[in-house]
Amino acid sequence: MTYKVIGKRVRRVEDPRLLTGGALFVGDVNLPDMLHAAFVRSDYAHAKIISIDTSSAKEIPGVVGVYTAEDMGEAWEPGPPLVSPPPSLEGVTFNSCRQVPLVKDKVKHAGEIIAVVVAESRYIAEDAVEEVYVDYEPLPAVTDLEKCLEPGHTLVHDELDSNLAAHLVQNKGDYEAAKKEADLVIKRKFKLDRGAAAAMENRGIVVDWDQKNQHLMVWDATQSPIPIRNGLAGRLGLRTHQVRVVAPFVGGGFGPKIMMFYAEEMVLPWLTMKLNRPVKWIEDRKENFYATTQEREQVQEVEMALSKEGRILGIRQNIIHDTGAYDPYGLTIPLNTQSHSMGPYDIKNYSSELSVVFTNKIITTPVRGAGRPQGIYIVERMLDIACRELELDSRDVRRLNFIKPDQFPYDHEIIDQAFTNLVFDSGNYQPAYDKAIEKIEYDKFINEDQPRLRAEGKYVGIGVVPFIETTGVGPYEGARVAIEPSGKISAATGVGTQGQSHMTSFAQIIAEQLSVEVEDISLVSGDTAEIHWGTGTFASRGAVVAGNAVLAAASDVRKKVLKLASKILETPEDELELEGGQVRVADIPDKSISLGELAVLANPFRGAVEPGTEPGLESTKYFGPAYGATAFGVHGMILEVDPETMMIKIHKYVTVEDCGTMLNPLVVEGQIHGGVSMGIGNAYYEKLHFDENGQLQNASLADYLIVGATEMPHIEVYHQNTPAPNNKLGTKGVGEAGAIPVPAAFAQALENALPNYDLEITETPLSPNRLFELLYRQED
Amino acid sequence: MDNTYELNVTVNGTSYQETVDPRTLLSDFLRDGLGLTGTHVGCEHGVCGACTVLLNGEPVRSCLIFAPQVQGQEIMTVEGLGTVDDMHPLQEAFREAHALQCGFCTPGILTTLLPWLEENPNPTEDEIREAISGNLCRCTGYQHIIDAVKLAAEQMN
Amino acid sequence: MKPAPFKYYAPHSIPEVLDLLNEHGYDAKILAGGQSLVPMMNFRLVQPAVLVDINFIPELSYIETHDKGVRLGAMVRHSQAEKDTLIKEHAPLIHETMPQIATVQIRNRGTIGGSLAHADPSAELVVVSTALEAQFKIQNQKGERLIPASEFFVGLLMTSMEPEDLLVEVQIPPLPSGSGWSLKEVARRPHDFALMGVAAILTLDKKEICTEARMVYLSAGDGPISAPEAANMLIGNKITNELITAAADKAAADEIDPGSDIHATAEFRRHLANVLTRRALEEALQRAKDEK
Amino acid sequence: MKVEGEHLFNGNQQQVWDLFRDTEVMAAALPGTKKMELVGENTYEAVMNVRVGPVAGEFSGQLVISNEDHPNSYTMTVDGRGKPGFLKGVGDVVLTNQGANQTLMGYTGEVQIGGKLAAVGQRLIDTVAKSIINQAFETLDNALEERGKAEAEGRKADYQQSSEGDYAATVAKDLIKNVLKRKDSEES
Repeated sequence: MTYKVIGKRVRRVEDPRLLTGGALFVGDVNLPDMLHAAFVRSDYAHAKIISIDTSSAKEIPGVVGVYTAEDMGEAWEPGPPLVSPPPSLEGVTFNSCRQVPLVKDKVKHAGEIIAVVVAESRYIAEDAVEEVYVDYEPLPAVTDLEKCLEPGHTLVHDELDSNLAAHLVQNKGDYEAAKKEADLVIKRKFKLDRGAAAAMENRGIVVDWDQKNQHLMVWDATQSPIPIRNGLAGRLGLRTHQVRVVAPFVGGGFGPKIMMFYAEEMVLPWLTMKLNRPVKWIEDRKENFYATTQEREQVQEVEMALSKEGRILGIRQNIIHDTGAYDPYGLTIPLNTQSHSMGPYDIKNYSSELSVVFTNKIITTPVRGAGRPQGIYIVERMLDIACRELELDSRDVRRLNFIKPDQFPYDHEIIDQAFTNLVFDSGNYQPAYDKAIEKIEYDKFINEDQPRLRAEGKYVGIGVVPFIETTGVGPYEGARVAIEPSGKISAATGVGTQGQSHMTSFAQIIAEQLSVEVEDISLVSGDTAEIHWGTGTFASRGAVVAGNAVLAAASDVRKKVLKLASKILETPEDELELEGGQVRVADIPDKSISLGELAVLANPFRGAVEPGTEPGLESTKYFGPAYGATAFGVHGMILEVDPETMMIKIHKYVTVEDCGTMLNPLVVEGQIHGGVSMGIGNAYYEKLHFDENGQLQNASLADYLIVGATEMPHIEVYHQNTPAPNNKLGTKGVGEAGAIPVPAAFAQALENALPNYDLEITETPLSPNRLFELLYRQED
Repeated sequence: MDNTYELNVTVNGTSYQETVDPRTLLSDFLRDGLGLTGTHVGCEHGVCGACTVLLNGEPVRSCLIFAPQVQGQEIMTVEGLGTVDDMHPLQEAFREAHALQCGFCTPGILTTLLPWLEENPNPTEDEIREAISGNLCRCTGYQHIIDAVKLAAEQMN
Repeated sequence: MKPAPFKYYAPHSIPEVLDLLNEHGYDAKILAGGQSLVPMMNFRLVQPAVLVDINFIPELSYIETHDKGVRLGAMVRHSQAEKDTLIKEHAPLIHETMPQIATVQIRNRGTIGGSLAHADPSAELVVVSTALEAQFKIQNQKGERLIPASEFFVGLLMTSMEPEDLLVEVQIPPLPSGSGWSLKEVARRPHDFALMGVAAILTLDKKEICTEARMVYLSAGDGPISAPEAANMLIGNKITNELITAAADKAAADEIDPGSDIHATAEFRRHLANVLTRRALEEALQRAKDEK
Repeated sequence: MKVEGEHLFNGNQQQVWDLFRDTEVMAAALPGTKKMELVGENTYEAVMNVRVGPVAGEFSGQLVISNEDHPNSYTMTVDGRGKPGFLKGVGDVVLTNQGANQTLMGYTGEVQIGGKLAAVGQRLIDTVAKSIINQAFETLDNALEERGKAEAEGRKADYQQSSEGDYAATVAKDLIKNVLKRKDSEES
């Protein structure tokens, strides 16, 4: 390929519209005659509904209707099971309880929808919401992950005989045997609490049923437009061609915008078809805390067996994972936790029991990291604790245990989130780890800086944590690439954008194949009218799965170009070259033809295309990997803590990332920066506080603390490239990487900063208040 | 309640006369009333900064102001800053440094920075962090935004 | 999150405001900067039937010297006070407080009078004005009166103003010569409501004997909380580290009455109060000495 | 949320007991009570308009007295709902004679708060609870005194519903006390 643009720091083609206020977000869609919806949500986490009085709400001028589950009649139907495990999986208990559009009998979490108001304006709709009177019979709330499994405990789902949503045991080797060999066995209990994705754009959906064309138009701030289209068609008894779902610019996803179906996504299409008018609902920030899925809540008991040299002989783990009130997302998060609980280490014996429980809290589905941070947190914390007991340098112990380059592909002999064997495709861990140690100047810090600063009364500490990230899972994605008569390229893929720069990095792949400028390529992502098949943007898979589909389609178009050009220029294909939108004969520059002219010739108006050839210079291809690509990284931080005020300042932050081939380093760095900011939130700022009655106590950005510019350190990003062997581009995902190791590195640094407090951290997120309790509990 | 208000206001240099319900938030008036949807709404309680606009040249939260309160005054939104073909140096710098990902918080950050950069032509990193501390961004970790502001400062001098 | 309906008035003079307040009593709420009120209205926690917008009364935005101190019209915006040179010179504690209040977008809109009348126990101005023994000029149809800060703040979000009263001016008396001051607070993020904070003022005589001491705490009860007994431990003495520690212990243990919330237990708040009192007194003492 | 504390009343145990069981008094004691009536044995229905500065909300609900051990202790259950959310509380009240015509009231209880109030008003709740309790005791003290007077003068007692103003005044007093204390000591 003469023209190289993959791997260049190309500035984004999507930016001018976003920077001038010209990009379309769902909230910007305003249609003539449009109605506005607002929802009546339960104040109670768990309660029987005795009666709903909508009469006075209906009286309010401007209110078009107020509807409850009863009004939906036949259309009332729970959401689909999104990813429940295949029956083929042995020894798995799974009780599928799916979320409902409007609650019929019993509310199962605060914020669940009881009724919907439709009015001429959002203001009026919210007036009416306050006039809907619901009579509840409050029930005790199920909130404690451990207690909720005790016999006789209140049930979230009365049809089940316990609050157990799922149960599964994964074994590798023989942990009990390994334990007998061990010189040291440590056991700890971990508490990992809830956080919110808190994308700056809340969710939203605008629906418009066209009676005459029998067509449903949907604008949805979703990460998965195609499955939404398919699901809606099914629910509404329509053909897929009767439903078009557009995910325009989406203001951040981070996981929860994958979830389907949200109750609102089930209710609004029903409303527009019933009322024959467009209907709009934009989630407000308070609803976002009550209605949008969350993550990370687990309680774990972990045992680690080691030799006196620090070799990890085995890990035993008992995970209780909170799925919230329903479990549409199956086992994805906890399976990821298991997949990451052995970290980047060669561990022969692993035994993990997983119990997923229902609680009267908001549903949990993947949030940037999706179970991975919990796995990395426990294995890295256990290693730090073990190293203290064995009086070994934790750096040597990590190096000793890393999976070695010649061990790849490394089969972990357990199943991953895709229900296939967990196999690490490739990796080269120690050089990246050593690079991080070098860049953060570990030895200088320990030998010079820390003693000096401590003498000045400053409490500074260092933490360095390696991690893996399973990325690029299937099933598949597709892409369409076409050369237009203008010579410009149009392309489409099903993975929408929530900021991942698809319109640029995918264009780079095409540009390289067809030797055109990135600006000449217009890529549509997230419009079901442009491509029929696909799943969505999640699990750090865009660059891997969609990226390689784009490559396949583009190189196929290149083939078609060369084939046609060789016929027209009467020159063998291998003597042709593409450059600047032209196909030329290698050594005869003026013997050439433009891509545009070729596109016209490929679509004749008279005559016939040759048998066996398709019209147009266009191709649609799909890519589905056998198993994912495993990325690797190391994060290190130096922080200072004031043990009087519990205030923290991170002075230095270093990351080394190995995500294989980088399509656009600028974009990769941006992804890492953002991930780290969420990780710092998960470490010290962001916690959703539920009380024992299932009431969320900080449903606002004033009390749920997203990390701001003043809390963020400057981040140094370094790269290592171990290309993924199982895809042509060699890409591995990086979207979630930044968030994964931060709480573990933070805990290590904090303990290192406060040696004289015998501080052992086994929970995240921490907070000044919690740190105060940990440091001063002895004195109480 | 029958309760309307005759509002005269200048937005991005154009003067408008609109009848509004007094409780209409300025953010909603700009977006739905005038179709200037570049101003985004992220929290409606004055924390996230996405809805920041310039009121008589000063950055304010448009979700914490009622439309009638801008009677006879001047508003500037991101739409007034530059166009796709003719972007403001600050916008160019944001593109150059990849200072936006999803782009939802970006308009509020641009409007916050515009007057600030005029008062602080040579800002340090810490000053920039403080300057945007009233604007939340979930995508960038702020670092590329800081790079962009430094770049813009150079180019605007 | 849209506010409930209300009747909106935008009077252009103080008498018009007073008429409206008289007419509507408890149903009316004054809209100054609105940076605390409007969020509560958007959450529909506050649903006033009538809003009286005083943003169109220019004569409430002055800053003047006033027997060696300063006086501020109620509608002076935070950012205006922040940049004002008279305040920097005559009320340095206020000057130093301003940038610590919320964010630039809020300070550009929020007003001094609005913040004080809102009487949030976590608000810096509420505490600082109490420490400075500010006077509040109140007007109603019957006339005007001055209320000292110590009698102005009477409870959570409550002042001793009656519904028909309008706060028109804040008077900040000067600090006696030989005074040092400090405002110390701890917040999760710089612009969040502080978990704990203290404004401290110390006055020393020629022999560096403490003649006056005031400590007032934020987020420490249902209003600005003073620590007179701790202050008395300092008054009449040459201030030593031991004395500072003792005063801090006293104030934190016996004089404040903090509540617990998701961000901090009462116990943590007392701990912080102790630490911050020490730090504030040390800084105030240094400044008082430098004054000489 | 836990609520507990104690309060010393100037009256004998029987008087204090009667005070608590007087609907009219309870109505006066609970801030902003618009209506309070006995609807069944030991069951009251109440409508309260709680106001904390600009934050105001109407709650309606039931108050039930149970486990009566006259005149020593009883259990009070409150279940109120309104637009700002809901409030559910169970508390035990214990009266002990302190002699010299004084009675100590001890109370411990658990209050659940839900809805808007809990979700976004969290920062205020603890202080609001304290304020309301202070306010109630202030009123009860006055009511007890008024009862005594009325009895002596053989007239019907006339209770003052505590308004924001009164409440403000009571808190003001405490604050002023602090200030005065300091002023005194300065002079001394």
